[in-house]
Amino acid sequence: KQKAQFQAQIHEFNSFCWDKCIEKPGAKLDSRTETCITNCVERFIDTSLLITNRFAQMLEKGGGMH
Amino acid sequence: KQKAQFQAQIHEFNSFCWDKCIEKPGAKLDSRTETCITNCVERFIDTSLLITNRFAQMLEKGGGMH
Amino acid sequence: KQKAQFQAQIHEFNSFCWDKCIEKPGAKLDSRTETCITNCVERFIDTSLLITNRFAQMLEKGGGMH
Amino acid sequence: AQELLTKMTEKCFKKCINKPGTSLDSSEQKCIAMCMDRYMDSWNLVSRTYSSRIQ
Amino acid sequence: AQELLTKMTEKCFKKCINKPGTSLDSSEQKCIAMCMDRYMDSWNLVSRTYSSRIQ
Amino acid sequence: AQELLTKMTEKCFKKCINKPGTSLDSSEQKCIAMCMDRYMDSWNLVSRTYSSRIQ
Repeated sequence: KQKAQFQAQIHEFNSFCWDKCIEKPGAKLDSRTETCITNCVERFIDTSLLITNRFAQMLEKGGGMH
Repeated sequence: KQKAQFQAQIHEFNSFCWDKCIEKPGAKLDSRTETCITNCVERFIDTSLLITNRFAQMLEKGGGMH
Repeated sequence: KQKAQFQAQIHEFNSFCWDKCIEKPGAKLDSRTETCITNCVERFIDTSLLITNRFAQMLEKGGGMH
Repeated sequence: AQELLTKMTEKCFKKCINKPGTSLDSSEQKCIAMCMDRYMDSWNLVSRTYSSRIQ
Repeated sequence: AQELLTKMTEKCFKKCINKPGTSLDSSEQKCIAMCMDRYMDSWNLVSRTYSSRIQ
Repeated sequence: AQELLTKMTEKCFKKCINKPGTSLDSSEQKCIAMCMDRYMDSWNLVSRTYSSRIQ
């Protein structure tokens, strides 16, 4: 089950970062595109952590959703 | 179960109307953006009702999908 | 179950090819739009077959995903 | 038919309602009705095309 | 809240991160925090609008 | 692998088939094959990046 969740995450990241980084598929992934994909995945995870932590803090303070 | 359905609807409306109404998130939701979101949700519901009623009429008349 | 799968496919094709072929909905589907939709569905199926077959060949050769 | 109604609502809202106002005006209503008819035409055409392909 | 967190991550990444770099810089972090607040404001407004409509 | 095949079909159709014609011509076929290879390269890269992050 954990493996399925891991794979689902990769599909989601790959779909998202493909749209962000690939203009026209070429004969190989050039280094600029590779860097874009790696950074895209890393920053996506950072964004997700930032949002999740901030949301948890809001809940503790009793704010947020009404 | 009804509450889950209600929440799922709100997620769908919010995602859709966010894309329609928010250009760049600012320091607060200004009144123009608020009006846009409110109208977007209201008109989305109107559109859904119009389509559902018209579809029901078509089915009664025996037309529509073949 | 097979019928549900068939219907799900049609929804997916129709959604995809609608975005590809319909600029502004008119008083009827003109012949150019009809051709576009038919070709879109046919080429989508071709693309899917091409990719599926090529993927199967790769798996046989033991390549592909690492 | 739930999936069809959901998709038509989304697609036709996008095609017909540029700036959502305080009500659906008559030109928006006409556009939605027309869009709905074309969406079902397209659905029928896709269905025929796919059926003849998989036979 | 999982659905909300997933959607916010996607929407706010799209709004705030134009070219993903080697880290989230401070302006990106500020943008994400603001975007998150506005997304929840919008969620609350949508919720109120929908509730009053279906009553 | 179903999810991967579905996504590749959609993404590579979008990248390679601008106006769908009466058959897949050879340049479209080449583009699809290349797109498919790049999509899998990208998948492998994403998988490595994510794995090293969560360890």
